[in-house]
Amino acid sequence: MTERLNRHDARRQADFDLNFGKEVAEAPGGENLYECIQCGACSGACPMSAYMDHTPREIIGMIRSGMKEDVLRSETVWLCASCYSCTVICPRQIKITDLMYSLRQRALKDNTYPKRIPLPVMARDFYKMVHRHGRTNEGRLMTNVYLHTNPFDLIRQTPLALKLWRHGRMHLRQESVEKPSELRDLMQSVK
Amino acid sequence: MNKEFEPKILGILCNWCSYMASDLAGTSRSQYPPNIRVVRVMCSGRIEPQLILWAFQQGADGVLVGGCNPGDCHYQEGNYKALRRVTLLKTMLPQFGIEPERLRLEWICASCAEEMRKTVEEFTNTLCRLGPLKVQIPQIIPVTGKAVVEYVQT
Amino acid sequence: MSKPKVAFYWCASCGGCEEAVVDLADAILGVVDAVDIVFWPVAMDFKREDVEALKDGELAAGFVNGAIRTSEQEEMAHLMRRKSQALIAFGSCSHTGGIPGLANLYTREDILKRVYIENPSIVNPNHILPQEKSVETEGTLRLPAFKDDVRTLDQTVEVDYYLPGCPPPVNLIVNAVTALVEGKLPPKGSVLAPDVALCSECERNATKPEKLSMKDVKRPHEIIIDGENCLLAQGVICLGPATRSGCGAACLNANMPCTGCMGATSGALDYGAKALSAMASLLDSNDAEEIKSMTAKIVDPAGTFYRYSLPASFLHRRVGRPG
Amino acid sequence: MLLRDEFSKNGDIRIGVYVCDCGTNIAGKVRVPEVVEYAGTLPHVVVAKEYKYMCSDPGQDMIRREIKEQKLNRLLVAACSPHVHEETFRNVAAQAGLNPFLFQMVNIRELVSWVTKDPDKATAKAKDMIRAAANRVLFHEELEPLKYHIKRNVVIVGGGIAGIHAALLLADSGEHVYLVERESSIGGHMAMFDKTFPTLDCAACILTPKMTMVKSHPNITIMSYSEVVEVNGFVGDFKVKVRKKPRYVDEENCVGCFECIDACVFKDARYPNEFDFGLGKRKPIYMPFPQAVPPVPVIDADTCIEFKTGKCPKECLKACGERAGIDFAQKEEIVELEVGSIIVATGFDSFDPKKMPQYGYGIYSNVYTSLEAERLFNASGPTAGELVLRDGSKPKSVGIIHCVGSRDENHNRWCSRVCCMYSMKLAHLVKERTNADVFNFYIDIRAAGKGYEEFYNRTMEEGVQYIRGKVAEVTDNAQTKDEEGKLVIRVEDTLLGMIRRIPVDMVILSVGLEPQHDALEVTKMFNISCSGGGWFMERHPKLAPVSTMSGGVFLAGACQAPKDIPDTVAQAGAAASEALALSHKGVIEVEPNTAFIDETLCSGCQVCVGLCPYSAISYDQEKKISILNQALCQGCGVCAGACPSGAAQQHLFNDSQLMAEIEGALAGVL
Amino acid sequence: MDYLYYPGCSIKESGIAYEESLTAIMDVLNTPLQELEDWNCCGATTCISVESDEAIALASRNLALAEKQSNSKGTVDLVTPCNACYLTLMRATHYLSERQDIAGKVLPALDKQGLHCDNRVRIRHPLDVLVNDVGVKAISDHVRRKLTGLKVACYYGCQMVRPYATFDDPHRPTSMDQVMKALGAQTIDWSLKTKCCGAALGSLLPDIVEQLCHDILREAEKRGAEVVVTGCPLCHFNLESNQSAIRKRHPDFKTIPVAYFSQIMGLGFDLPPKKLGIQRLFIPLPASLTAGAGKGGEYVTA
Repeated sequence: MTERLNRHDARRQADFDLNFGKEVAEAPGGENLYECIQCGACSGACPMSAYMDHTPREIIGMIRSGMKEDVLRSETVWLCASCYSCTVICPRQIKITDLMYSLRQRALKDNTYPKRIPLPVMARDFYKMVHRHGRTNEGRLMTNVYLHTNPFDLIRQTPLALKLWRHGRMHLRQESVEKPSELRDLMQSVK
Repeated sequence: MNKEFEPKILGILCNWCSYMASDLAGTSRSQYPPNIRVVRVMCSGRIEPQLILWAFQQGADGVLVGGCNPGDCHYQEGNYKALRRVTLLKTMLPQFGIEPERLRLEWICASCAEEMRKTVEEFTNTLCRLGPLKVQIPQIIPVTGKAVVEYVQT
Repeated sequence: MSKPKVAFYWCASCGGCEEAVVDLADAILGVVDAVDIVFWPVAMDFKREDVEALKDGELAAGFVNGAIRTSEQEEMAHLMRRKSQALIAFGSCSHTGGIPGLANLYTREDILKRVYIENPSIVNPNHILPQEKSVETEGTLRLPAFKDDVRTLDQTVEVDYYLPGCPPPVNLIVNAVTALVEGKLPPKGSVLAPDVALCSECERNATKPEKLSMKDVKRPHEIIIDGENCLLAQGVICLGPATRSGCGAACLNANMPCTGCMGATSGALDYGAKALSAMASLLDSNDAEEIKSMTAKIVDPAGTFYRYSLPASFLHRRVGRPG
Repeated sequence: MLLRDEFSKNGDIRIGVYVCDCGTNIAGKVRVPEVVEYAGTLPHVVVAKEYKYMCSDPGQDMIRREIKEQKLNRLLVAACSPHVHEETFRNVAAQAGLNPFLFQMVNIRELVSWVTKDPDKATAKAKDMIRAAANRVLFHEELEPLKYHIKRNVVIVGGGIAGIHAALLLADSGEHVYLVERESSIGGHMAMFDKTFPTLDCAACILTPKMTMVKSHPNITIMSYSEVVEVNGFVGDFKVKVRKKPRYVDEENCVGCFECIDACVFKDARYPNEFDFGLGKRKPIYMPFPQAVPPVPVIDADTCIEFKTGKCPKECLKACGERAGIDFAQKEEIVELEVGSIIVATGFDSFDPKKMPQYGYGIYSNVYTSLEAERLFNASGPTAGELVLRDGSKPKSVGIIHCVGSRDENHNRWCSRVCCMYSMKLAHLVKERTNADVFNFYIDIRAAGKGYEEFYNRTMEEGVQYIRGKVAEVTDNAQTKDEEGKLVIRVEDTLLGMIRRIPVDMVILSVGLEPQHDALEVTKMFNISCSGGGWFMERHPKLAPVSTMSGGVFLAGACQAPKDIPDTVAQAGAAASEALALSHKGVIEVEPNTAFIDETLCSGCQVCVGLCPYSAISYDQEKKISILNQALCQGCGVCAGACPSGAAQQHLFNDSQLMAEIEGALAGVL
Repeated sequence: MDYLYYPGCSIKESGIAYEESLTAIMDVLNTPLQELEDWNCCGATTCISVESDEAIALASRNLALAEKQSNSKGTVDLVTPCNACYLTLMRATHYLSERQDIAGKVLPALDKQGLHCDNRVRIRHPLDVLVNDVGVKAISDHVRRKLTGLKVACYYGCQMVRPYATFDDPHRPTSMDQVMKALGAQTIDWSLKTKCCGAALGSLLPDIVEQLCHDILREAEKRGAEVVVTGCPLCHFNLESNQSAIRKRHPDFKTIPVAYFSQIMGLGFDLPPKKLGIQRLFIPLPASLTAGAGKGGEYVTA
């Protein structure tokens, strides 16, 4: 968050953008957004909600109220583990997991994603690797992510890497599809 | 898709369900394309192919037959009669070069205003995609001095 | 006093209507006694010029059978109209379009292509189609124009009476001619046949179950048809309920279903639609899928329900859409 | 058939067109003056007028005056739906001496102005619809309304509190009532409850006296253990077939001493009692609950040894002795009743929480439904009113989960309306009986009734915890010491914005209400329809809340929608008075939209005979044609639609009228 | 029936034992899997976090390849053992049929490359195939070494049953339990079968994921399970590799081996452990389970 607000300040409507809710509702996952009854079943079912800065329910409420900044800078959308517990339990059939994806896309595009957690970086690195080769390599991917976030983690993870290597569970060779350029064309043409 | 084209839909609706649903769509102020013209009958079981083909001849691009959900017919089983007739008629329409999608049978219950709205919207879109239906028929030359349409009795 | 003059002409039809006149057998002698036949191409050597030479309205009656497909047929229809006091559409084809009328399910181009190019028994490497005019060394040849659709007689000219049937039953012809000779014709526009459907004169009508329904749809060749009972109850599409009577249920007596040549009664405006509605209503199922599979057994619905009346139907022909 | 030109020749058709503004409801979208001007140009229209409110007195006066002055013989009013004001304007026509069926209503409000954005298109559509009607009325003919005599008996289907209340009202006013109940006792769900909210009256104390009154009332015939199987006829003259299931105890002979139950070879009750949801036990011969009415035991053939093996010493029979109450030979019986009206009061089912496995019902033994909890609290229930778990211990903490199966698109989308209140009542009872900690988990508290909000406050004062949040799961996965051996409720406390885990000994699921599992068959039988979700549909949600689309069939209680007891009783009273008003009128008039058969055109093909749902058409062996009985015809028009020769037609919906209307509707340029 | 096989990236690396054992048991059951040629990464939950149309196009390419490679003119069964791939490919089929806007971009783009997606591909999890096509009966018929008395905790994870799958209950699935029971094993009754393990957050948010895994593993242990059985390479990785860290934080926690259901099946079919990739597990299976396997040695419960 840009700056910590004084607790005693009322939030002013001028800071809110009611169009934000409408935009999010248009994107995949936003289908039933305005039908949310704020029951909290999603948050209750979410395995990560206890670690989030806002619960998924709060995020939906914030989207509808137009709290664009707060939503796009929130860690919540990146902490989603894609377990879909919220989606299947939601009494209004809101596709909350898919909603989180579209918020992540938005945050990356607007460059408003939270910088303190490594997940956005990993999303980009993963995407780039797929873009380049059509397949991923776990070892190389994690190496890239650690280098881009906290190189010390690389050292911390070395024993695990060695263990995987010993058990024949890590390859160094980058696998790829036959013609990566065709795959890139495919992705390019839906942009 | 022809953007200019405004298809004409004739809706023949059952008094107890789909007509009530259109009434409810009105009271709930749902907005749908103005392309439908509604004729009310007591039961979809009254609706017969002669009326539907007449509508096509008279310039309808699509015909919507609206009845009660299976099992909910106000007259017990009238809707099933409509189902039988429409099903058979739909097998014949392609022989006349008419896409079967131009004839739509929908079960729309009295409280299904939203479904009514959606149906009209979807149907209008479908017909926009299909384009206009132009039935052209030769005039019957009437016997002088007497108005005659089609076959006349002894 | 001279005998009333009558003429017969044959447009798009099979010739069966001409046969029907011959089938009058002994009765034809009475007809010949009563009237003077001045034009009958199939039987007598009079020419078109002979008809043209008549005064307008000189014919007491003109009988035209066959539908109108070519420019020549159209011209002749107009000629017959002009010369006749009463123009009678004779037989299903001129009445409602008849079998030739089924051609309206195809476009003119499709028909020509099928007949002159795609037909396996045709050798036509240069894909030559009939031309209205073709210049040969011997001179210019002309053929009548093949029109865009098949029309009934009354879609071409004003018609005073209709004698329905394929062909019209002998007794109806006799009645009509008698009425003509005696000057006792009904109001113009009348169909010269009873205005009630065939079940009224079908012996099998008494065998109908209390609740008539069709459990399945069968084509006549698929079952051995019971000779006594109603065909509908046996699952065979019989159009008797929708079809004008007057034929004495001839087909039913030969153990075959009515296919509707006599056309509709005055209560129905579109024969096929009414017939289809009745048959569909009788299908004994409320299950969408089952109904679908039953209706699928009617392999050619347009041909089944509009076998004799397609050009007279609401839709008249295959819909040609602009663009 | 469609001899349109005959009218133009005659020139004797004079149509008056009256277009209503309906304030701004119509005039706000449709340019009414333009429409009126257009209507004036249509053939045979001699007058076209606009008025602000056509249904008001001045509007009606204008029409009446002009019908006379202008010698109108056709009347067309373009306003709202025929379901709203058709009757009004038919009366206007009649008062002015014009046959009311020469009138046609054009709906340019519900079908046009309220659903169209663009004024141009709305105006064009209104013109088209008026043209369609102007075309149609050319073919209208004078008709007389049909009149029927009304029988004074009433059948009430369902013996819950709604049926009981309606039966007593009608019986007291002198009508004879047949009260049909499918269970062996009347009383319904209310008989299961211990206390009722918000006043905490004991349910038995207020219900059982009424049950006894039903039993002893000379004008009421209780038909318990019975079901309606077939309904024929129509308003004023229904024929209702009722199947009486054999209970193997003769209701006439039984004196209600229950010595047979004591004598049964099973010394201990060992079969789950359905009335207690299996929490209590019964014998093969039993009473579902002590206050059952009629106070006659029933033998369950599935568990009775005599029925299973034929080798029982039949102690019950011996105990009954000369009273001859036990009758193993009893057979199912079909009784036919003739009644003038029907009240459907079939009540509700409760949601089966097994459909939501995250709440652990059927998995963890200490998860109960609210109805099971009601039985536990009931003084004559399986635990004599003590709240104890299956292992006999008393819960020290109880979680009550609201909205189970309700307000949920995955299950039932509606609010079940009573759960908030009964959950509070259960919370209060838990506090009162055990002083356990009680947590109520709710989405919204709906306490909109007399004394309800006060009751909510009272339970809060009693210490009931209210946590706003829809519970995500009930689990036996303990993560800490204090959770061991407990059921843990995981929920977001949405007011505090935090995830909580709350361990409890007992979970009560406040299951929602849903239509009876066989509601669909009931609608078919009584020819009524369902609104969303399967609740029975009333004729009008505000103005005819207990009538149905079927004349003479009325609704009472929760079969129409979830209701609490006060509303159910009020509605039962309304249904009873509707039935009473009908029978006191004696005669009913109905729209003559019946079918008829043109005898000259009919060939006797009999296509129509089997299709008629009311057996109104038969084949006349003499005339060899089909004959239609107007008195049985309900006016669906199925015969007209199927008739291959056009002989069968329907008044007000004949081929000419419909085809002329279609032609007019489509003649415009869109 | 012919099954195409979409392995996914993880199966080829950390989850290699899953592929080895799955291939082995499917061969025994006469249900061979034919690998999809030139498959690409499904995009997992990560690509869709960057760009949704591209992510769907990426996943859809595999669907189109399957339609191309299959002999079937009708439905094509594409089996994928990884939960994330299973979900991602399934999501693509749903988006293509539900979101006209996305389908309108993706389908023409595929067409340009000569690939077509006619909505004919049915995504199948191996457990779905085993329970619904092969059948529990056929599995128990192939058991050569009954695992009577072995107590296993079936752990399904999330994406195998949520939100699109219809072959099992999303809250209380049973397919894996059925398979394990067919081997003669005993399955524990627990409520954490589908609790999330932390999935892709595993390597990046170790504290959180450790805690999630601890909850699951401890419950399994508490209920007497000797081994936790999974059907997903990521679940397997998280549950297995976090145990040393968990032990540091929770000294009372012992260790519990984590295996793929296909490995346990292989042991029940008496296949050699090597062929099943048993040696690749960090935490060895109970000796009673592996000793003598593949040599007709009977299983004797400890």
